[in-house]
Amino acid sequence: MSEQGPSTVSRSGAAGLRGGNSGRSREVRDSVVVRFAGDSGDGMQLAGTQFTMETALAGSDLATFPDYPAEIRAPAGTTYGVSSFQIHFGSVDVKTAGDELDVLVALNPAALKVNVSHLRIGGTILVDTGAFTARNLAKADYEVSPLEDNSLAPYQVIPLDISQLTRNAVAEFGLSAKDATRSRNMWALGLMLWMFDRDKLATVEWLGGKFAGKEGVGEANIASLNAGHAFGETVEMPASIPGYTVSKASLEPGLYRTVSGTESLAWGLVSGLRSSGLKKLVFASYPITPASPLLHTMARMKELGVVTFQAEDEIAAACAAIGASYAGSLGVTSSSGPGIALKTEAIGLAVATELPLVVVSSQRAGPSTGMPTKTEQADLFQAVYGRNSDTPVAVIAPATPADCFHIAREAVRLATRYMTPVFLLSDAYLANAAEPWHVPDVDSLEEFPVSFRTEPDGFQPFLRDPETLARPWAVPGTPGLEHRIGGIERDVHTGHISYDPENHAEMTRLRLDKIEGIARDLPLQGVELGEDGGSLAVVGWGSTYGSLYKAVERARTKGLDVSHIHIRYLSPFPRNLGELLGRFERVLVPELNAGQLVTMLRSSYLIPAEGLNRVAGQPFRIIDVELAIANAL
Amino acid sequence: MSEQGPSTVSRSGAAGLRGGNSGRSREVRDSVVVRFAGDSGDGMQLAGTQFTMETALAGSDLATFPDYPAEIRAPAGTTYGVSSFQIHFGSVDVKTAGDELDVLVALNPAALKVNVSHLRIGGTILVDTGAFTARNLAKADYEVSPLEDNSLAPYQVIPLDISQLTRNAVAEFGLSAKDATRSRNMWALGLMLWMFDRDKLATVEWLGGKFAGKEGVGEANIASLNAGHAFGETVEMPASIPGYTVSKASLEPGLYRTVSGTESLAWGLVSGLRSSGLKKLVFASYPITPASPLLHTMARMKELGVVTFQAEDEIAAACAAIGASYAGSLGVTSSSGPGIALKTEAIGLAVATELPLVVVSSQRAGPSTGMPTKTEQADLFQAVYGRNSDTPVAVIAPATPADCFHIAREAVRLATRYMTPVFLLSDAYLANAAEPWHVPDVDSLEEFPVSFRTEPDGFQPFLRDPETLARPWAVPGTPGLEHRIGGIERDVHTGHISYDPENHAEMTRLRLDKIEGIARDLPLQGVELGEDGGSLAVVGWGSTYGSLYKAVERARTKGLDVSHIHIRYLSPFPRNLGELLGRFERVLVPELNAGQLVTMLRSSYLIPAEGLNRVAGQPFRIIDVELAIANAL
Amino acid sequence: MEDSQTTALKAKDFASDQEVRWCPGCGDYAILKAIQKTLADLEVRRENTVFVSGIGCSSRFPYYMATYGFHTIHGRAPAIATGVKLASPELDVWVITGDGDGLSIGGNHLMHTLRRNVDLNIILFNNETYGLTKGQVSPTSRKGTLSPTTPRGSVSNPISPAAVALGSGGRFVARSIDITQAHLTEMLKQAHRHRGTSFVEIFQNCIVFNDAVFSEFTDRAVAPEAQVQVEHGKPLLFGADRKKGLRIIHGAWELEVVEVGLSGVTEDDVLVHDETNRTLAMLLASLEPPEYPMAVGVLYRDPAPTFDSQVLAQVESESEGRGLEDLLYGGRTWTVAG
Amino acid sequence: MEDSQTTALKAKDFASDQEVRWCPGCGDYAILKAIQKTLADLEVRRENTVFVSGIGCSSRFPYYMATYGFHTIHGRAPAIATGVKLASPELDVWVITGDGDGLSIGGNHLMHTLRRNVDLNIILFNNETYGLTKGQVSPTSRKGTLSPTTPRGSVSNPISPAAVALGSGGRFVARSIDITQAHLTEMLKQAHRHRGTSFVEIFQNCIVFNDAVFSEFTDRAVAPEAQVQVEHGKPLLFGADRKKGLRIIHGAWELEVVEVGLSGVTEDDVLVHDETNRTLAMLLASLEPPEYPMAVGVLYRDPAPTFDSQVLAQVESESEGRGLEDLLYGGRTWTVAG
Ligand SMILES: Cc1ncc(C[n+]2csc(CCOP(=O)(O)OP(=O)(O)O)c2C)c(N)n1
Ligand SMILES: Cc1ncc(C[n+]2csc(CCOP(=O)(O)OP(=O)(O)O)c2C)c(N)n1
Ligand code: SF4
Ligand code: SF4
Ligand SMILES: [Mg+2]
Ligand SMILES: [Mg+2]
Repeated sequence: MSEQGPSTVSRSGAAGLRGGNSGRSREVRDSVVVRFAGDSGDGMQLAGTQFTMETALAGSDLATFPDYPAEIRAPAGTTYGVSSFQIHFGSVDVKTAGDELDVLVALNPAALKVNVSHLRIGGTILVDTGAFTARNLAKADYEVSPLEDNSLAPYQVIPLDISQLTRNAVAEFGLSAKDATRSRNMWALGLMLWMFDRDKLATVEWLGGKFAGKEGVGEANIASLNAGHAFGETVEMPASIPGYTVSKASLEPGLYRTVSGTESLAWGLVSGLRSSGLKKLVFASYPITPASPLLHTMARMKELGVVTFQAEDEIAAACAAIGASYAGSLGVTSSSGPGIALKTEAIGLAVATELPLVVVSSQRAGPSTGMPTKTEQADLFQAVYGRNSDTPVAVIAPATPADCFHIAREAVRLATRYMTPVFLLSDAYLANAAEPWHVPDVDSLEEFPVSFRTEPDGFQPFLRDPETLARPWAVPGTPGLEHRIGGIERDVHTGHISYDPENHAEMTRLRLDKIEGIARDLPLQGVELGEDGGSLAVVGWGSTYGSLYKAVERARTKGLDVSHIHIRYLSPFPRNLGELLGRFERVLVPELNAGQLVTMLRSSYLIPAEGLNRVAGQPFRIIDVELAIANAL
Repeated sequence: MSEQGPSTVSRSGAAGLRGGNSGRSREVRDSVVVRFAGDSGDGMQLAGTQFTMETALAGSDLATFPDYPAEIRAPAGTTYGVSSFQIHFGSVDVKTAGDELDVLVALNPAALKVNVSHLRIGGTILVDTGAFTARNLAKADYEVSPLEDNSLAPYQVIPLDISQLTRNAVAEFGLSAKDATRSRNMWALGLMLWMFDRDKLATVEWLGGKFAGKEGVGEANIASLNAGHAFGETVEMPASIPGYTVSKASLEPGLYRTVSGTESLAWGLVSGLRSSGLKKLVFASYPITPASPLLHTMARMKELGVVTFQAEDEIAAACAAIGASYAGSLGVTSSSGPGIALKTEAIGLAVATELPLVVVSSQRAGPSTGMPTKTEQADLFQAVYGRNSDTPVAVIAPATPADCFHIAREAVRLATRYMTPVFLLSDAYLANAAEPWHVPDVDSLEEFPVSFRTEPDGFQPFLRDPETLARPWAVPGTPGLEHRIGGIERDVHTGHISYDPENHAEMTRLRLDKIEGIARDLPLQGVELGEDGGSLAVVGWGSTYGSLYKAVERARTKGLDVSHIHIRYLSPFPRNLGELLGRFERVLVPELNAGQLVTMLRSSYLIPAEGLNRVAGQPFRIIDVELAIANAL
Repeated sequence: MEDSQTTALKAKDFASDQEVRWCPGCGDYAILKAIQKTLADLEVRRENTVFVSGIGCSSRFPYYMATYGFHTIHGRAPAIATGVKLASPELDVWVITGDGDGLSIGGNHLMHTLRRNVDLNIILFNNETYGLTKGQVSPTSRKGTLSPTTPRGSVSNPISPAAVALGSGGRFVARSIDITQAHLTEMLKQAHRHRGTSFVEIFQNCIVFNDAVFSEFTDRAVAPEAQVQVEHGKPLLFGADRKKGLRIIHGAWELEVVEVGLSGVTEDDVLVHDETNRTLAMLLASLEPPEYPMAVGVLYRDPAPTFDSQVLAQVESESEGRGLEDLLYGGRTWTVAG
Repeated sequence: MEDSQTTALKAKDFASDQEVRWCPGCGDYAILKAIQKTLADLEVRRENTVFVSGIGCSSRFPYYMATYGFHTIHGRAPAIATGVKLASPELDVWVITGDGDGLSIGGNHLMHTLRRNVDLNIILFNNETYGLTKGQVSPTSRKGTLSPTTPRGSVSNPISPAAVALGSGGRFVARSIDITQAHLTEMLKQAHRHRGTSFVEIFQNCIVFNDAVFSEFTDRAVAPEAQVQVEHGKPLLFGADRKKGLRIIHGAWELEVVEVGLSGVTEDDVLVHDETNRTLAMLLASLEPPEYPMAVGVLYRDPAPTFDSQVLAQVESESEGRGLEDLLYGGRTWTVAG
């Protein structure tokens, strides 16, 4: 309904039967957006993840996005302590976590207060009346309870004392009232699973495992899950609240799993390592939000040839990665804006000495510390232009959580093939968002084996491969290839220090040509949706993919002549990009920054591209892009 | 002659008489380029500086450029140990140190080898045959002495045993042969002063002071200076080598001095400090070529309210400057490419907290360590785009050594008026080059007094001046204004931490508007030479001013329709720039980089500006630009 | 904004209007309380007091003070505070940092600030973890520590903040504990009184990511036996009945724990603390439970001229010197006649 | 490129084809000679030896060696070398740095590398100045030093490289002098033999910007009286006739110079060097002429497991673990039927 609006069907037996034994009717929905919201301590992320799992198993397409409070552990009951998990699932292909909520689960007043504005008119709210105590209302700055005044009139409210219902359900396990109430997230999950006709077996099984050993806790959670489900199943639900049916999405056959951008990025790096034939990946980093999860994930992949190094700062991390590449491993370093800023001098050294290096930049809202947990796309200039001197690097960006896998492999391929640093631009949204991923057959993935120089005869450290312009990778330990490299300008062949003006001019040109030459090695820029020419092209990059795609899709269903182009290769651009954009009358460039890609497109192709810029630390809402499209046409 | 070619005049009595008592004739020249070259130890910089002084006093316009060896103290006699000093002076206005040499003074074989290629055909070479020993020839990799083979045929060679002549001249002072020979730089200087009909009193006086106390040394130097001069005066000079007359330049009346870019930049900062009314300037830096001389100069200005701080690294230097500005002083930090890279995170903090900060970036050839002593203009992108997030700053660049004074004052004015970091882009050329400077009357300089906030009523740290959008400067120590600032996004008024999406959007916009708004406060972009519209605009920035001006001047004398536009304000651009450039059919942008300003002009104004890019660590030669102009028309 | 103060201020007058947002139960609350009390007791003026911090849970500190405050960037607070002092030496400048902020990314600035002896009060909250980024190991985390970045245990040797401060030439080095309010407040006062860089390490409990790492010597039950409170000129005695003491192992360069009364040990055998002896301070800083008690108090104090005072002395001594005119019009100039 | 080696190499075989470009008379030449000789004596293989340096005159060093060499960026050599070791622990990695490179901008990396105990040989050329940038003060420059940035004299207290290394937990800390070839070569060999971070401070004369700063104890004439060559297990004797010695001032934590034979002092009173005692090493590092002799030799040595070996042990211990497939296909997946 979030996208196509409701479409009730006759309460046919079939539909009725699918609704389980209750004999109650179910409305059919193409897609639904549900948000679980409560206090940081209420286990909303857990409930959300389980709902996601069951939904995936039920064959829906989906997209999820968690939202944590900025504070480590904010006081209970406060608005800034609210934690939520949003899932958008459906039979149609789902590309974003959704603009508007259809269902909001609010386990305390603060959760209601913070989230109700995102609920569509007519949407459903499940509240735990047991948590609407005077104290909690006060903490959320409610004068009167929203359940008593008329403020929730536009919505369908399901007020249930979930706390009490949970305690009843787990009475037998003799837990303290406090511990008993803990599992109310499972009660709410149970009800939601019933409401959307999802199974609960995987969750039951998982709970068993998770709390194994913890006396009674596992059972209690399972009991309250069942109770919540049963509550819907039985007639206890107000008839005004029907169950829903969201039929399977038509996903292409194969093995699937839900992945966050962080996971698929980590796996992509390791997969790239294998395809390169290199033995070891040295991942050197320094913790920073939202980049840390990647470091944590890599730290658990030691058995795949990954060595992680938590350095004393970002400079040391970048330097250690460079040292590792110099010694023949794949050096990778990862950070976010302020930390990337610190790495720029070292990256300049990698450009000068022409060593492979993957730099993962997880963008967040800035400037300076900014809003560390919020997403933004404003570090493109930093990646492309942010160094002293003419210091070109390759810059690429994944479009979706699953896409991170492929783009991470590309980063490894380009860094090793061209002996150059490669920036991979992720962001806070991609890092945390998740979606189903069609797991590839790893053996069928393209290989791009690296060959170290070993032959002493005719070896010169800067004698280049005529095709790629890459210099040979001569690794310490190789007899007969002893040589010196450094940051002072190098002779175009021997690599010895050279202050010769013409040599410097030539080296500068070669460094630029090498990076520009990568374009020959890149897929041509395609069109995601629509024709490859016409009235309007909506051109984006990075994590805005879903919103842009959906906005263009909707505009096209309204008959507008608009296409979606999404750029994954930002430096160099795909070689047909200018010509492709030239076939559109207008070019609109939505970005979560003040206008960076649009600036690059204007200078590169002299086209009057216009920006649609939103810098609020949040993803685009589909509707905003949709409106901009309408205005542009 | 370097610019207009020779123009011999009849040996009229008058001219003859001006030539002093020798009765020899003198040829008239509009302008001449002389280079003193020798070993690092030979005192060429000293001879050059004195020649410059006498030339200035004689009323010529001039431009000088020293060239030191990269190594600290290279072994004597080697080609990479050669030190030289070039001066271009004339009656016409002189804007560069000159493309070609008219006269080369070579005190050893290495100096000849390195420099002869810069001499114009027919030019004059003064060599000290006494230094052309087998050993020195070998050190310079000469098989046979260039004085014996025919290799110097295209030039007029004056072979003199200056070493011996010097020893003779100073015999009376009883110095060791070694010490005696030391003053041959003064002998050569004496001869040059005679050759160009310069006085030598100032030098005599200065030598007296310099070596005061040093028994005999001062006298010896004066004696050899006189000897060299007398040598020309008397008939001992081969008649084929006439003296020259370079008549006065028509400089506007006033007090003059020769200044290097480093000096006038330092004085401009201090003058700006005074005009701002601030008490103290805290100059925090870390040594790096070619930025160190500015730090050294500032360290000698304590009595003018300057506190210098040599920090442990560039990050600490930038941070100390920010801390000083926070506390109500003018914070200035200075470095070069790699060091500026390290400062970028801190500069982001200054943008976020909106504190005044002047960042002097002395550009050098890169990437990475590059060629530290060589000049380049490739750090424009770094200044404009080189930070994470949307983090706008003001960027300005002086065009000539003397211009540094004015631009440094502008940096102070803009930083304090708009509460923002201001980048001042200098380079290795500007730092070392010198030219005559019409010293202004410091009291007549525009004042731009700063006013600190003191009134507690209605004080909000981020409540802005409606005109400039600057926030108030509320300095610790002020009662009632206690407040907190930081790098986390701030509420648009109170400055308290705010994660509100719309607040972030508004603050981002305000930060951009504030910087863009500076354009209203800038002079309109003028045209240096030529009409304000037509076939071709040659658009430059920074230290290329002289070469571009001269190239356009020459092209125009050839009747070509070309104008020279030189941009001092690079971010924001002057508000009429786009419209001005729009009036030209073609725009050529010569830069000592791979194309940075040209990229900014293309994206800003969508004009097909073309680059003329030379990245060789050297200034443009006028002729190169001249040819590019010819090709463009 | 707080209004300019008229009468003497109470601790609460140093609290800003901002809601304190550390995790419930975090040791930072106690430190905040202690510092607010200290400032009140010292009767300092809010407008002359500045708190400069880096990034971390600990570095959120300035937002909660009603003084001037600057929450800067990770690890750089000492450098920024140095700039503040060069601009306004009369200000009372406190630096708040953490074990990650001050010793990992910021270690070099800390070292050089101490070596220069800039007149700052540097308070390092040591919780042996990166709290704000959710519990990775820090330079003070012990070997074997399990964390998101060290799932199989940290292999690096930790450094001791106090030892680093001493090694960098720090001239006031003290230690205290978040929960010992009286002692902590006293240490803060002494730090404030000292001219030059005063360095105070505070053992702070991160209840969420590193709960009870210090319980070995902070738990009320064991504290008397597991802590030795050092005081200049007083014997290094500890224990509930103050019968335990530290004695020099003669000839060697080590300390041993002795029981006064046992095997002929008298109080005179117990070493007397000399806060001006850096070698002793180093040894005390290196003592660790269970073998030794943890040393708290002023380990070292030996004032010397401050960096800021010396720098500004050079400036003032010249201030009657040349003016801008002398500079521009003086030296080698010439005049072009009109 | 040099050809792979077959027979034993001589010192000259470790010299690259590049012309050495330090100032004539620079102490760096002697150090270059000593290192080339050391490598020859140790019979190491060129291809397994890597020199990593930062920026400075000293850091030009790698260009003059016929081994692998990486001239990196200012202050970061230890971090880059750490990466080299994590990639190839079998390589023999030397870090060449200066007092500015290693202690000013690079101080933090040096400290953390030492604390981690990465298996590197770090050689710091201490000339108490920034040579390459023309003579500004460095962190080791003494108070009062006149330089382009301190025209009225430096006001900062210097730090001692050896002391910093010890304070950072370094487990091999030695000292030598550019002109004492035999001693220097010996120290380099010992450093090479030690597993973990070996730190060697070399007093190096910058003839151009800081000539003779060390003459007080390096001049041939005074050397015997002004230097004490420490050796484990040997008494700390010095002086031309080895009649001077260092003795503990009992009870205190200090050393005094005594004359053996005078006023009843016997050799037994002279302290015997114990290179495993960090406190003693600290004291020795802090001795300075004229009052005391300058201590050279191995001040401290106490090996421990290296960072690289421990990190890689964790990796290997898991290497028989899951493959990429297990990761991708394992866990919570589902299948969409065709
Ligand atoms: C340049 C930079 N790198 C990394 C970070 C992320 N970061 C913020 S706080 C922190 C560590 C804080 O640890 P500590 O100083 O001990 O403070 P605590 O939270 O433990 O009080 C890190 C790594 C950052 N904000 N900026
Ligand atoms: C980031 C950066 N900052 C500053 C410099 C300039 N710089 C080069 S070497 C050096 C100091 C070298 O001193 P030291 O390490 O003692 O070496 P020395 O020349 O004395 O042997 C400095 C400041 C640089 N190259 N890079
Ligand atoms: S994470 Fe730890 S240090 Fe940070 S606020 Fe919470 S308890 Fe305190
Ligand atoms: S400047 Fe000093 S350190 Fe550098 S090469 Fe010359 S003498 Fe050696
Ligand atoms: Mg901490
Ligand atoms: Mg040095």
